[in-house]
Amino acid sequence: MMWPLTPALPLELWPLAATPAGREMDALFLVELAISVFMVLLIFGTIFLFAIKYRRRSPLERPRPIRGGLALETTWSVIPLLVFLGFFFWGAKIYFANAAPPKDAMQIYVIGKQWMWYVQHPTGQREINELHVPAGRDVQLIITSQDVIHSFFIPAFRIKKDAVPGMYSTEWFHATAPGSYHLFCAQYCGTSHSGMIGTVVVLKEADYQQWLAGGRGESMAVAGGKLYQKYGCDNCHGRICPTLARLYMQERPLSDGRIVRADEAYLRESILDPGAKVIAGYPNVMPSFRGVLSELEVLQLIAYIRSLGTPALAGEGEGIGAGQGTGTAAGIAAPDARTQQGNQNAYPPDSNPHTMQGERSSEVQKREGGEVRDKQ
Amino acid sequence: MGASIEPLVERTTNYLNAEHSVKSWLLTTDHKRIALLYLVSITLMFALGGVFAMLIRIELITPQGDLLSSDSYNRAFSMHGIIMIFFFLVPSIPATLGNFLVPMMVGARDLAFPRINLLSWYLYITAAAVMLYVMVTGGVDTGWTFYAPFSSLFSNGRVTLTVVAVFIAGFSSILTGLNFIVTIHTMRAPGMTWGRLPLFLWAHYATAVIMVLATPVLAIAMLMLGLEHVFHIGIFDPALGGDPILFQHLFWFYSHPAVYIMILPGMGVVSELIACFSRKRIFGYSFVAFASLAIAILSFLVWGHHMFVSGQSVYAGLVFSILSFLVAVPSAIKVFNWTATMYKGSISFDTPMLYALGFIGLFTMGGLTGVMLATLGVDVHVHDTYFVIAHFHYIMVGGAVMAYMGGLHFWWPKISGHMYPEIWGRISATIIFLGFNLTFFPQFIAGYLGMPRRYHAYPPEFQVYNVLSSAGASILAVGYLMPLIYFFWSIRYGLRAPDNPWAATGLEWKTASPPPTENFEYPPVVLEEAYHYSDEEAPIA
Amino acid sequence: MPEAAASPFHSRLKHQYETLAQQHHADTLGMWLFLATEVLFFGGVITAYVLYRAAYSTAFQHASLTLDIVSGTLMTVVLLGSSLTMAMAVHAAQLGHRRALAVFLILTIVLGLAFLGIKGNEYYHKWEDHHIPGPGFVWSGTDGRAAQLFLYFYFVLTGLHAVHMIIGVAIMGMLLVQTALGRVRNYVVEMSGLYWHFVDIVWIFLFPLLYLVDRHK
Amino acid sequence: MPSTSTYYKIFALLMILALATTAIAFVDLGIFNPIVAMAIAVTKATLVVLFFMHVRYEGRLTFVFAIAGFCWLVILLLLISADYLTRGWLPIPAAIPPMGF
Repeated sequence: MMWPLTPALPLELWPLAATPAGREMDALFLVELAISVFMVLLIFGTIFLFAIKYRRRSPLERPRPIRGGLALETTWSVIPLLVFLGFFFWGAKIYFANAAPPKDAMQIYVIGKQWMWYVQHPTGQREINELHVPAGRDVQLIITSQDVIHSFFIPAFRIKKDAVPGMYSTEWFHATAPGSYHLFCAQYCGTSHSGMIGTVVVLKEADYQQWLAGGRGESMAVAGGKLYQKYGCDNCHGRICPTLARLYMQERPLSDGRIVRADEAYLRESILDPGAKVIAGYPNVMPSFRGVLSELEVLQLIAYIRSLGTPALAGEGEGIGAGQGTGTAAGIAAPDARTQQGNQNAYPPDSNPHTMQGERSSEVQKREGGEVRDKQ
Repeated sequence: MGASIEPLVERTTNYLNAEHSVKSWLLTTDHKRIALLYLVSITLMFALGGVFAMLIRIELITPQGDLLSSDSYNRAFSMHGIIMIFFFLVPSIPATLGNFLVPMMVGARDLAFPRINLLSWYLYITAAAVMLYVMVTGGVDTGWTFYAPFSSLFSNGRVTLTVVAVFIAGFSSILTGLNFIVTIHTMRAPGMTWGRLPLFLWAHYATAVIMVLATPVLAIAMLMLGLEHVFHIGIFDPALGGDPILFQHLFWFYSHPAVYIMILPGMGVVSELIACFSRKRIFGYSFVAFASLAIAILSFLVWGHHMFVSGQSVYAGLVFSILSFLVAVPSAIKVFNWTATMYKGSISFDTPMLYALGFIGLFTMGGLTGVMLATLGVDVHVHDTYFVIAHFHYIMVGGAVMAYMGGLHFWWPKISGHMYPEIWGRISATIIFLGFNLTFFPQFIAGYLGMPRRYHAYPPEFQVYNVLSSAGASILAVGYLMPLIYFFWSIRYGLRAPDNPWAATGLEWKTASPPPTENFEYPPVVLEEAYHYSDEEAPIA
Repeated sequence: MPEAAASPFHSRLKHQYETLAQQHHADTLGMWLFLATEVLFFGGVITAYVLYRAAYSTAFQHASLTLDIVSGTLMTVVLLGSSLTMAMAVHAAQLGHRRALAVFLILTIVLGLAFLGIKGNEYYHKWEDHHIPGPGFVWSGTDGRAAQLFLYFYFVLTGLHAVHMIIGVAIMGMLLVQTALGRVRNYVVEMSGLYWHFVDIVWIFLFPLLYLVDRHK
Repeated sequence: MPSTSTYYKIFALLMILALATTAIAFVDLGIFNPIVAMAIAVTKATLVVLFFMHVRYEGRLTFVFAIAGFCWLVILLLLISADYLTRGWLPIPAAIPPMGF
């Protein structure tokens, strides 16, 4: 295995931080480190001092007992507690900034599979164990797994998120320094866990455009459209089944009276487990595609449905966020979570500009064909 | 004249020489003999876990995976973790020193349920036998954390039997804890009020609470994991609508408190050692005692800090993070009080005290790095890296094992009736302290640089730290072998131990070394508080 | 304990205790602690069940309807009855009424076996309906996946409970033999009683959790 | 020590509650159906614990031991719900929790 990495210092003590968020995390860590070193020196120093000063000089010594005092005990309980609270708030701030990607971040899909990382750009590029991203832009990774739990870890960006089967988790970064960085799987995933590594390449905008122009596959939406044809979905959808046009993010009543919003979660569930939530007035006739479609193909189908548009803006709030407390939790949670929740603007009608670009170059098919699935 | 000295040597029958048959050992209900049975069995398991640790360290000297295949390496670290956690650390201090000392310290003839105590050892042995069978028939490659769906549906190791072994070991632990709680509640000698209990007992009481209330959740999680592995139906498989993260919740509901099962008894031991070798009452006795209980209770509320990047809700992350900071406070209180106990004391540096001082230092470092790990933003980076490995080895090895070794030296005269060679004790304690730091400190740096845990091969820039670590591990191994040798040596050649070689307080020192079968010739009565090293009145600070 | 002294089955003082009261206190506390671990043992599965029921509420309701509420209620009644006979058995042991003790133990065993019989019948019907989770699982409704989860919980929870019942019946059998031989100790009856009542309490929770999911719909 | 008539009274009460819980399950109380069912179950369990299991006649310590398991179960339930209940709160584009409500 090649390790195409950084200038090999003989003894590296501090890892490079290639993102502003990473540098802020470093700052917090350094503050904690400084306080910890101070505490360790204090404790070691005191023990050392006492050990020498009060060493036993005669076997008959019987020192006077000293009782603890409430004031002293309170002092050394409360001061650490306050320091810890400081750590907590600072750490929580970084954590929440880390958890919520900016709305306009470019979205890249990452699928973990024993034992490789499969990366799909919305514009069609596919990579294995490599991730090319532009410097100076917000990039959101949408991460899932085809088999066991993996963890997508880029030390230089100070980010890590588990890839959990059946779940789309997310992490994001804003890389500023072009270069190559390690990519690790951090969650133990079986035999070649330590081989599930790769490289994140941060390119200058111009280089990135050049890279984009290189090996481009068909866009996710186009690939999804092909799957839609291949599996004959249009035999039913639009006829006896609900039409998919402008379905994404629509609110629809279910046969049991509940209302469901056709977000990614619902679309995914309806592809893999169609009977679970059937829209009112339609028969439950769709077969399950679990085991038929790979995780990648599910993503492509969702991208296709997203490319068919969203309903007209209807900014009505709804209930999910309504019960949310505005105490400490929401206070730290970046910009008013509740408004966003009810606000369809989080998903502007054509939320994915890359989709359209990609359709122009559907001829590239040579890297096509679900590498992810083949190895099953 | 020579004839009159003779009876002094074998002056009474004690628990060791009361009976000699194999049956008298294997069917004994004497808590002291059961403690020795445990001592022998956990030492064997410790050696076994140590062998796996050496395999890991030798493999990691070079960045390439050259010594072991990746499957063998995965089995090596899984077996290391499972054996060290479930078969060494969890029973270590409670089942040996705790078993030996809890009844003596409360002034009782035995634990409340002697036969259940023996059953607990047999369960342990059964579990260990199953684990050994797993080892010789191919091992298991799940890691000690058994995360679903890898363990349940993808692993090709002997998951089922391992799960059975952990399940049985869990019940052994439950029975030990149950025995301690009931004994401390009901069997205290006249005058032994709660305010006079040695801190060793407070710590064991807190430990027992965790053992009794957390372990069953591990048992049921293991059971459901086993069902999923055997029948391929279960509740952690996302393809069946399950949530793999639920397994992590149930697992850590036990396994985080379990960390305190390992460290709390160590804190109890250190409280005894610091008091004895400073000849001082523990500073802030009641704060240290209640800190143990606070830790036991808070330890149940923090498990989610193992799951900050797992996909758990970020709001749950907030809750678990702040609670994790809270549990650090009682630990800090203990460290400060131990240090303050030495103030104006009469400090001697016998081997147990060296271990106790090492404990305070290493536990402080482990605890402070634990605070960093509880910090949400920082944990995202260092989670599942060698930083975490270093952190918990500072707590488990630097803390729990140091305390265990210290306690073993301190009570060895009482247990065996012989003194260990003091000079060798000090040498080995120093070697262990140095070897430990050389082994694990470099791992903090490697971890922050980003080296993930459980890696069979790694990028070459981490090699420096791994070589240092492996070098340290070999020193550590020498340090651990020395006590093993001189303890055996002392049984035959060591000086006869007096009843109270350290001039310590505590009921266990008021009886013979080794003690008679029912501990005391006359039922003891307690008239003074713990650590009554001086008759002078203590001024109120 | 005054009643201990009054009974012909009073306990012997074991060597580690000073008094019978101390011994009785220790036994009681030990048994209750054991039951506390049992609460968390069942609690782990029940927690998982509650989470899945909230996530798949409709499917769990549909699947719950396939359980036979008549046999469920009957089992509840039978088990509560056995708790009464068990309490009476403990009472008889404390008073030293050997014949009454034997009668109540037999009644408890009979009711326990009746419970297990009804349970077995239920399992048999599940098997006939292909409602056993696994490859042979057949579901006519829409959400087979979640229904299978419900039935998984049904079998794990009631299965664990049934294992506890079988152990309980075995303990009662042993007590009966000891009673017949005149060697029974009343504290053993008491402790076994605590265990039996606990198993009853588990069922008190399992019944509404499994059988009564939105029955009205 | 309770008398036998106490046992019979408690048993009668348990029977009434057992039949009541089945009957109430068929009445639509909306969100209160599970709450009422659990409340009745807790009542029944309490009766068994206090009378059949003699906790009412034992010391306070037995009482503490008897409820300890339930308290810890509540801890487990509460803190696990802290995860599941809040999984959808933070709006993250395209994120899907595996299970949340």
